[in-house]
Formats: sequence, structure tokens, C-alpha cells
Amino acid sequence: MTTVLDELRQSLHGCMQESEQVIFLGEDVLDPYGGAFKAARGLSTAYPARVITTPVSEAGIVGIGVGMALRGLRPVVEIMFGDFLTLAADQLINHAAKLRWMSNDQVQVPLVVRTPMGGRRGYGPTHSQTLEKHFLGVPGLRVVAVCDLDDPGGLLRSAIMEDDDPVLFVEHKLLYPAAVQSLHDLGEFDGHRSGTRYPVYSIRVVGAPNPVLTLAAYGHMTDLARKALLRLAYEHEIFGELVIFTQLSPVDPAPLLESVSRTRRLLTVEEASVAAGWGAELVAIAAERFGPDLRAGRVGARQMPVPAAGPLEEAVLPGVEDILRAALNLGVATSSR
Amino acid sequence: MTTVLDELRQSLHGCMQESEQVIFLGEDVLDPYGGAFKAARGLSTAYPARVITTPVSEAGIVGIGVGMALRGLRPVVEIMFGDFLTLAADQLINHAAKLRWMSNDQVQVPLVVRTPMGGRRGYGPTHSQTLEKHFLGVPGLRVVAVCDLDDPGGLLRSAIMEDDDPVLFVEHKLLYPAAVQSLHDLGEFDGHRSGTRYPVYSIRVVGAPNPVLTLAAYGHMTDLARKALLRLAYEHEIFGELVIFTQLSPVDPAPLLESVSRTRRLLTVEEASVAAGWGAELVAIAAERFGPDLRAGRVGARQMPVPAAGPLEEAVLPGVEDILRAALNLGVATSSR
Amino acid sequence: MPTSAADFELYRQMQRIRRFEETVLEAFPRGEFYGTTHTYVGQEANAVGVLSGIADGDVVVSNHRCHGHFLAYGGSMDALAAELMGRQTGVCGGRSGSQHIQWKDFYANGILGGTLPLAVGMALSEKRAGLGRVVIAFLGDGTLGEGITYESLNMAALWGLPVAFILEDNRYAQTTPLRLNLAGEMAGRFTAFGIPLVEADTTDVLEIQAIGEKAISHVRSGAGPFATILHTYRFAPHSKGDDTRDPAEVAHYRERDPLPLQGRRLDEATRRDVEKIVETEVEEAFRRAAGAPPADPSRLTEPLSGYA
Amino acid sequence: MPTSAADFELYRQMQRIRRFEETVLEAFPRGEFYGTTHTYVGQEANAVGVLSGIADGDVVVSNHRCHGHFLAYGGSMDALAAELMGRQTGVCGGRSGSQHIQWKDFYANGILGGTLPLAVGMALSEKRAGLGRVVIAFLGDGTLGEGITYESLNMAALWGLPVAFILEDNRYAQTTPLRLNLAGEMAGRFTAFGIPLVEADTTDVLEIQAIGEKAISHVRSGAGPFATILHTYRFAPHSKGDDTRDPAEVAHYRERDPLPLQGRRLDEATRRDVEKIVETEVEEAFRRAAGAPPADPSRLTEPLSGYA
Ligand SMILES: Cc1ncc(C[n+]2csc(CCOP(=O)(O)OP(=O)(O)O)c2C)c(N)n1
Ligand SMILES: Cc1ncc(C[n+]2csc(CCOP(=O)(O)OP(=O)(O)O)c2C)c(N)n1
Ligand SMILES: [Mg+2]
Ligand SMILES: [Mg+2]
Repeated sequence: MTTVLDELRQSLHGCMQESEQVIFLGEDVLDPYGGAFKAARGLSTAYPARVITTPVSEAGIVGIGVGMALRGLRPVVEIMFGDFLTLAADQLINHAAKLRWMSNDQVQVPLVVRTPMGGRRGYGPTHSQTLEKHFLGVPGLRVVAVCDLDDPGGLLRSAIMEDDDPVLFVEHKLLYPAAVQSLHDLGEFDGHRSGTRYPVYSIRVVGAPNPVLTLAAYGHMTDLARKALLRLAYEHEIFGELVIFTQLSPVDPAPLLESVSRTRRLLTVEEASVAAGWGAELVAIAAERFGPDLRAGRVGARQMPVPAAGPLEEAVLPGVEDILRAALNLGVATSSR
Repeated sequence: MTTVLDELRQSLHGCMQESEQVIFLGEDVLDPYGGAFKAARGLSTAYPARVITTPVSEAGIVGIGVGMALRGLRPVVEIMFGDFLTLAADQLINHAAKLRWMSNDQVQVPLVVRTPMGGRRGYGPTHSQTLEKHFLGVPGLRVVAVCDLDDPGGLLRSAIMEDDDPVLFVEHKLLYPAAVQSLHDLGEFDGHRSGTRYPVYSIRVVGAPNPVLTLAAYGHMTDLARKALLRLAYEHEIFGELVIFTQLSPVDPAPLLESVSRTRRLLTVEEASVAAGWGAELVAIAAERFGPDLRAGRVGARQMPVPAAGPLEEAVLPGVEDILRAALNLGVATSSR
Repeated sequence: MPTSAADFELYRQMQRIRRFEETVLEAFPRGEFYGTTHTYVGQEANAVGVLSGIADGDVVVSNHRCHGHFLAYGGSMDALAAELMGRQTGVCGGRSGSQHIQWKDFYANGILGGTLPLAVGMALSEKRAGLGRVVIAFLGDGTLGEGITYESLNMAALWGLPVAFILEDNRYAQTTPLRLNLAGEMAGRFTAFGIPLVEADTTDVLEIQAIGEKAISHVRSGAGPFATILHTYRFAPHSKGDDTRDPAEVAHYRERDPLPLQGRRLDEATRRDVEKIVETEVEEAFRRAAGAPPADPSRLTEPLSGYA
Repeated sequence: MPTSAADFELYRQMQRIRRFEETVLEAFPRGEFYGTTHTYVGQEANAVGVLSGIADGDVVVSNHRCHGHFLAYGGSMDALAAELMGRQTGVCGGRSGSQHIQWKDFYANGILGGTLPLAVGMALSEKRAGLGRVVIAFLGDGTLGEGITYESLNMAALWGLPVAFILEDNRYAQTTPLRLNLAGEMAGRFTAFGIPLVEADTTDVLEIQAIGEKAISHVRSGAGPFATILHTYRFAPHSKGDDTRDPAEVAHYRERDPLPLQGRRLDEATRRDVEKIVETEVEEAFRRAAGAPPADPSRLTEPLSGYA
């Protein structure tokens, strides 16, 4: 079994090998530790001159990444917990994202900032958040989230090697130990890939009739959404299509609209609270397009910080049951065979 | 004529007078300067011991405000340009917003962070932004925006004196010199107020038939939306209702849904690019509720930084024409008398 | 020589922290806890020494490594154990977990450095209130990497605020040794802002107590902020299993263990008594916590007091 | 004594900045510009002195007060005037305006302090590239308030990077005098990180040139970062009409105007020539800018290179 973490780690090795321009920096990233979530394990041993452990200076190291990128390197900055991105918000929004455009396209900023997000590890309110929603919609900043499907390493490689703009690359903590799922071997599902650099996947239950519902999700939530898809099919005879995004911002409307054009029902699933989040953007895009022919819903966390205690955390974060309930609330008629 | 700036300034004076607990701090806020946009003019002369000019430390001063609030004061922190809120993002999101809830409601954080936002002053990409969208949906943080209607000073007073939770209080730069409009004396419009602490206003053209379109806006955009409302009525015989929010987050769905339940058409207007912004949340709320009986659209800036040069800035930021075009695109039938 | 009450109490406090933390570390792998933790084993003399000098109403600002500070502050061991175990009876009802403890005038948070401007703001409030209260703010060596630390030092000094910064230099930030994190001199980080300081490389709680008293009396006198740099060492991993330090180095510092150092000031029988009392207290605390009801989702409140 | 070519050139450079900025200040109230600006009047000797020592490919990191740095760097006066006037021919096609100039190896930005980690990152790149290039980073006294400044100093020193920090202390941040912003000593803010420095209170471009050469040769030699603290003064308001300083104080510093100081080193006729040449150059620059096409919205590009 290959895990998402294995793939990301191998991808980092591959990029370092592929190009001398790739520099990796972050807090506590040296071997034998290799970073708090071990994505860098082995990297400093293999490339001692290009792996830099840094002081605890999140804003500073993102800014240093921007500076390196301006001078032609391809830096990869690890932020230990996504919760600390708040400290680098100015560097991302006012520097990384703007420099290329503001210079009249004279320079570019091929920077990748990687960070783990998400809860269900009991780390408490400042180490469990899903904060990427606050970085969506920044002109000039791409937000990408890995999931357990297809080619997590390739996704990271695209961001590092092929993207000349800054990318915030989000990795949900629960994905690290998850097995990578091949699109051609999804067991109960058929999978399909579209798009190129940052693909969109669509997933249906094998042999199911035409879907009557579009679920949209990313990251770790794709796992919960798959479970919900199965239960909807088997327990309720409601057949859905799950559209999985890897690029969260800017949202490419085409694959979303394509699916919703067939189902006219959209349910978005995210781990953050839905307020002003990723799902809102998707629903708004769909509503603008399909107007009076759309039913829509959003699933996310309760509008609260993420508590530390297990039972509280479970109550606050969205689960499979929440997805099911919301899907049934959408008033989906049983699919007709 | 009383301007919005006059009212905000008087409100600050009033709050300082009303309570010794109110402390004002920010960069360059002492007289005779009184802050970059002059909201504090006269304040340090009247209350020298409670007006503190600070070093250029946006994160630090917001954190100091949090600390003071924890100890029972009611601090008001001015951030000179809203563009610099990125520097205080951690203090707002990981400290101010969480402390009350995280402590199991043992403490509270009655902090107000005031800041000017917005463009059309030619200040260029780092001094013209509308960044509040990145602070929407934070559990525990209220975002409020002033407009030129009714009682701007009262709105600020509510945030300072009556709200025991942290408030990000947004003031569009173009509002400062704008005349305050009394709800009872809106000339071509009838105005109506609902809600209490952070009101919602609804506005219609005097004598117009039942509205067939809901426009939703806040801040300076309410001015452009009013102009659009008139032109829609006079040039196109399309009669709309403009719903103006002062509390941007969390969004109170009731007044939005009330209006949309009548019109089934929603057009949101904001100065930032619409991607993952305030309008997305409103459209999503309406779409969730009205499903297959809603037409929706969003108006905002082009998805670009705000350029410095006048013609570029004008091309990037949304104008009255953009609102008109979007409204007409919603496929609104001429209102029936 | 009979044991002095002061020596007894200092030892008891340190022993409480030591045994509490050791119990946490033992219990973690058994799955009795959830999440993560950062223990204070080895640094006990700092919290106990410094906080023995605070008065009622003084504010303590702590960080991710807060259990020792909390217990020395006078926080309930029962409530701390319950918080770590996610019980309704926890300090914060299970919401905060290990890193975000809040009780009375004690505030901890898991964002490094982010607590320091709060400490400065609280010191500003206390200076205005004029009740002679002071703020004690703990930070680690690694936290000298965060910019907000310097914004805080500057304003504390500029405005002459009653805040004592207690820098606990345990020579590592997580796995990173000081030399890979810190350019120049540690003391300069305070003197650059005109903040006077005392620096000591000791695990003797009596020495630290004296330093703490000096710091607290300085800030309480209205003379502005003061810093202490306490060079120390943690014996346990940064959080749970993540120790990459040379075991010989750990062993070397273990020789300066603050507990036996202070323990030797007690007569043998008294020391044993203390250890027994503490053993029982810690056992009871975890037993009671284990028996307490789990945190109850139905008690979750909204994070804002209302829409309007 | 005939005027040396070096003296001539230094004076010419300073005069170009002076007359450019004065023209901006005159023209602003007439509505010929849009937005805001921060002029360099009074500080010319710093940019001209320091940047006379850079080599091709060296990087200059500037801030909101960037016109002087840009002209001394060798930036086109025509393009700068056009940028301020929002013309298509502006340095950044009208997108950046006064504060965000980017051209060749010159980078400015309007977020105080935010440019400093970029400077450190660029120095890291240049150190790796091994071409002997260095980074010159300007900052103002007020920017010592920002935490990111210290994160940057720490990493620059820790990694021994070729970056020279040029602190221009003009005694004010906007309207706030140093004493209300800064605790302790300015020099300590660098020495705390082990960064050597030279401090000077002078408006003599020759002295500043010598200091700049020292700084640049230090960083170019691979000896790590270096700082210079140049105490100076601005004669004009912070941006446009916002001057709250005592006019007597401004007048006092005007006596140390760097231009006459250097002008006296030129023989009278040469000095007049320089002034005439510059006058024409500045007039032409603004005339050409005024005649250039306004920035063209149809040339706006997407901020990302593509969706996928
Ligand atoms: C802003 C922020 N960055 C990074 C971390 C992750 N982290 C937790 S503890 C730690 C090391 C802290 O070192 P130090 O300040 O010396 O305290 P110590 O753990 O040694 O007591 C790090 C990097 C964090 N909690 N907050
Ligand atoms: C992050 C940030 N905060 C505040 C400002 C507003 N501002 C612009 S210039 C200035 C004063 C800067 O002082 P200093 O660094 O001494 O430079 P000077 O203007 O004196 O050259 C301030 C506060 C800003 N541009 N960026
Ligand atoms: Mg440490
Ligand atoms: Mg200055």
C-alpha cells in the first residue's frame, strides 16, 4: 500500500532530483525528524544543501520563499500546521499573489507553500482548523488541495515544477496515512479524470443509473462523501455523482456546471464551517448559471472553533450522517432506472 | 451636512466620554493629525490618557487590544489601511475570535478593530483593497461595515459599547466625506430599518410597485446600488428592493430571505472580486432556501489586484453600469403595475 | 536541620508537576488521552520558582508547554487532568485541551508568540487599573523566531508596562537546537529594547525564586518590563515520541535534575512523605478525571453572544 | 580646483531626485497625479551615496519612499513620471503607482517591513548562485515597529547572507517621532542578531558613499549581513499635505541640506550646468509622461497564468 504521505514525500524527492532550482524550507524539517508530519523525511539526507530548517518565523519563511522565487528558484515552504498560515497571510496576499501582476508581468513567483490542515486528531482549537477558506478568491493566488485519489505526488509536482505562480498546497492530516486510490481500481466506484494540471475527478457507484445529485468535495472530505454516496445508493436508491476538486481557487466552473447541468442538484461538502467558504462559491456559481432550476445545499462544520475533546470535536466537524441528512433534505427523488 | 466621518468621530468622542473603559489606539492617531483618515481628530486632546499612538506594529496592537479586552477594557484599535489586516490575521482569527469560546465562556473579548477599506483613491494595489471577505465566516468574529445611511455613529457605538465580542468594523474610504442620509429623508427612496444592534435597511424607489428583484449590498456599494436602483426603475421599468447589511458576518439570513421570498431574484454587489466573497454566501443562503425558484447573480471587481492608474482602477472595480448589466442579465421581466 | 516550610512547599510543587507530567507521558500510549501534549519534565524549577512570587490577581501568560505553569499558578490538578482527558469537568470543559488552558488570571495558547502582545495589553490594563498587579509571560527560546515577540517587547518597554518576560531556554525548539534558530545573543533580544534582564543557567529552584522575586519586584515597582533568561532543559520529548536529541546529552542534563537538588534540602523522611502525598494526589486526579463524564456536546454554545 | 567627475555625478544624481520630487509635490495639487506619493526630498544623499557602490545584477529592495532609490539605481525618470501619472509607458504600465515599482533588479512595495524577508530570500538565492551579487534593502525607522523586520534580520544573520540593511532614520514615521515609536537603542536592533553596523549622522554624500562601500564590500565578501544606520531628515511632508512637524525643526535640518553641501564641491559654472541639465531632464520627463497614452484597460492580464 502506498499512502498519500509516501507519494508526497517521493514527489518532493523527485522534484529535488529533477531540478537544482527546488529548495525546501520549513520548521523542524531536517532528518531524522523530517517535519512534524514527516513529509520531508529523507530529504535533508539526500539533498543537504537544499533543505533548510528555519527558525519559528512563519511570515518570514514565506517571504523568503517569495524572494527566492523572484530570483528564479522554485522554493517549497512547509508551514507546520495550516493554523499558522494566519501569520503568513500578508506575505501570501500582499506579496506572493500580487508581485507578478503588479510588476506588469515582469517577474513571476513560482512558490509553493505546503501545509497540513484539518481536525479529528484532537489537537484543539489552534491546531485543527481548516483555514483555506480565508485564502480563497485572492487574485493571483492558487489554492490546491490534495486528496487520496489517483496521483497525489503528481499534483504536488505540478505545483512545484510546472506552475509559475504561487500555490497554497493544502494537505489534510488524515490523508497522510490514507492509501492512495487508483482511479481504475476504486472497487465500488467508477472514476473519471478531467483537466490537466490540477485535475477534477468524478466518481459514481459502479453500474448506477444516471445521477440525480452532484456532491462536490475536496481533500479528506472526499472520503466521507464517497461513503455517503454508497449509502445514498444502497439505503435510499439515490444515485449521485461526486465531483472532486483539487484546485479550490480560482474555481474552474466548467466541470461543476457540467455535472450540475445533468443533476440540477448540488451538495457541497467541506470540513470548515460553510459560512463564506468554498461551498458558498460553488453554490453561487451554480445558482448564477442554472437559476430557477437548481436545488443546493452545503455541509460543513458547526460555526465554532474546533474543540479538543473527542466527543466535542466529533459533534462540531461534519460527518457522513450530516452529508446523508443534507442530501435527503435536498428533496431528491429516488433515481429512476 | 454631517458626513460619515463626522459621525464616526463624534461617536468615538461619545464612547470615550461615556466610559472610562474605552481606550483608543492606533498608528499616528494623535492630534493634530488624528489618524490617516482623521477619525480620531480631537480625541487625544480631549482624552490624552486614553488615546495611544503606537509603533507600526499591526499584529502587536491588535493583540494588545485583545489583552486589554480580556481584562475588562473596551479597546478600539485603528488599523490605518484595511490592507494591513493581513498582518493582524493571526491575532483576529486565532486569538480574538477564539478566546471566549475556547475558555468555555470564562472570558470575553469586547474589542473593536476599525479600518478603512476600498479603492477609487488611486492608492494602488496594497492600499485599495476590500479584504474583509477573507475575514468572513470566522467563528467568534463579527464583521460589521458602515454605510452612509441612518446612524453610522450609532453603529460604531454598538460595536464599542454594547458588543462583548470582537468586531472587525469596516469603513470604506469613500464614505468618510459622504453625507449621512436620514432614512426618513431619502428623496427618491423609501427606507426601512430592521434588526437592532447592527441593522438591515431596505430601500425602494418612492411609489414603485412591488419589487421583482433584490439587490444586496453594504458599505460604499450601497451608493452605487441606489443609483442602479433608480436607473433600473426609470430606464427599464424594473423595480427592485435594495437590502443593505451592516453585519457582514455572520450573515443573518432572515432579512435576506424575507426579501428574496418576494422577488425570487437576488443580485449581490460588493467591491471585492466576487470569488469566495460576501455575495457568494448570500447567494448560497438564498439558493439553499429557495432552490428551484431563484435567479441569482453577483457583481464585484474583476479578479485582479487593484491597479493604481485611474483608468485601470475604474476598469477593475465594479460600477453602476456593471450592476445594471447584471440586473438585466438576471432576466427580470418588467414589473407589472 | 529540620526541613523549612518553604523548602517543603517548593519541593512539593515541583514534585506535583513532575509526577503529573510523567503520568501523562505514561498514559498517552495507552490511548487514555486524545490529541497532543507538551510536558514540563525537567523545567519544574522555573515555574515553581518564579510563580512562588506572584500575588493574587497577578496575571500569568503561558504557552503550549503550560501544565507546569498552570499547576504552579495554583490551578486544579483535577481539572487539568480532566481537560487532557476531554471531560466535562476539565478546566475549559474539554474545549481547550492541553494547550489552551484558561482559568482565573491564567491564559495559555498554542500559537507561539501570539500570547505576548496579549500579555502586554493586559499589563497596560493593569497599569491603568493601578492595583499593583503585574503580568508574568513565559516564552521559549524558539519563540524568539516570531516577529510578534519583538513588537511586544518594544511596546512593553516604550510604555513602561508591568510585565516580566520569563524566557525558558531549554536549548531546543521542538527538534531544532538553538544554534540553528538563533543568530547573535539571546540577551541582546531584550536589551535592544532597553529591557533589563537577569540571565541564569541553573536548575536550583531557590536561585530561580530569587531571580523571579527580583523580576516581579522590578515590574511591580513601576520601573517597566523586566526579562529573565533561564537556561534549562527538558528531559522528555518535545511532545510525545519525538525525541531526536542525543541520549548522552539528555543524560548529562539529567544530572542537574531540579528535583533531587531541592529534595536534598528536605530531610529524608519528609521528602518521602512529600512524594507519597503527591503520588496519591496525582493518582486521584487522574482517577477522578477518568471517572468524570465526557465533555458533553449538548453544552456547546455559540461563539458569539448573538446576531444582533 | 576643477570639479571631479565623481563629484559631478553625485551632485547630478541628487539633483535629479530633488527636482523630480519637487515637481511631483508641485504638480500634485494641480490634480496631475492620482493617488498618493512619498517623496525623498532631503534624503537624497542616502540613495545616491549607497547605490553608487552597487554593481550590475545587485538587487535593490525599496519601500514606499522609493523614487529616490529608483532613480539612484538607474531607473528611467521618464518611466517613473509616467507611472505616477498612470500612463501606459509607466515602469509597471500604471498598475503599481508610486509605491510598488519593479524594474530589473529593483523591487519596491507599500507594505512596511514586508519587503525584508523578500530581500533575505533574494540574498539566499544570490548566495547560492555564487555570482557575487548582493542585496541592498532600505528600511525606515518606523519599520523597526514591524515584527517581520526581526524575523528577517535573524535569518539573514543565521545563514550569513549577502544583504546590506540600510536604515534611513528620518526621525519620524509618518507623523510619529521616534521617541513615541522606539524603545531602547536603534543599533541594538541589529547587534542583537550579531549583525555588524555603522551608524552615521550625516548628509554628506561622500561620507555616505564610503559607508555604503564598506557595507557592500562586507556583504560581497561573504561575511554575512551588514547594517548601516543613516540619521537623516525629510524636508517635505510624509506624503502630500500632512506635515505636523515644527517648522523651526524642519528649518534647522534644512541647514544640513545634502545638495548645497555637495554642490559646493563643484565649481560654480559646472554646478549651474548640472542644474540646467537636470531641469531640462525633469521637465522633459514629465512632459513626455503627460503626452503618453493613459494606461490601457485592454492590456490588463489575468493575475494567474491559467486555470490548469
Ligand atoms: C506560531 C507557531 N509556530 C509553530 C508552532 C509549532 N511548535 C509548537 S512548540 C514549537 C517549539 C517551540 O520552541 P520553544 O519556544 O523553545 O518552546 P519549547 O517547546 O522548547 O518549550 C513549535 C515550533 C506553534 N505552536 N506555533
Ligand atoms: C504595514 C504597514 N503599516 C503602515 C503603513 C502606513 N505607513 C506608510 S509610511 C509609514 C511610516 C513609515 O515610517 P518609516 O519606516 O520611518 O519610513 P519613512 O516614511 O519615514 O521614510 C506608515 C506608518 C504601511 N504602509 N504599511
Ligand atoms: Mg525551547
Ligand atoms: Mg522614518
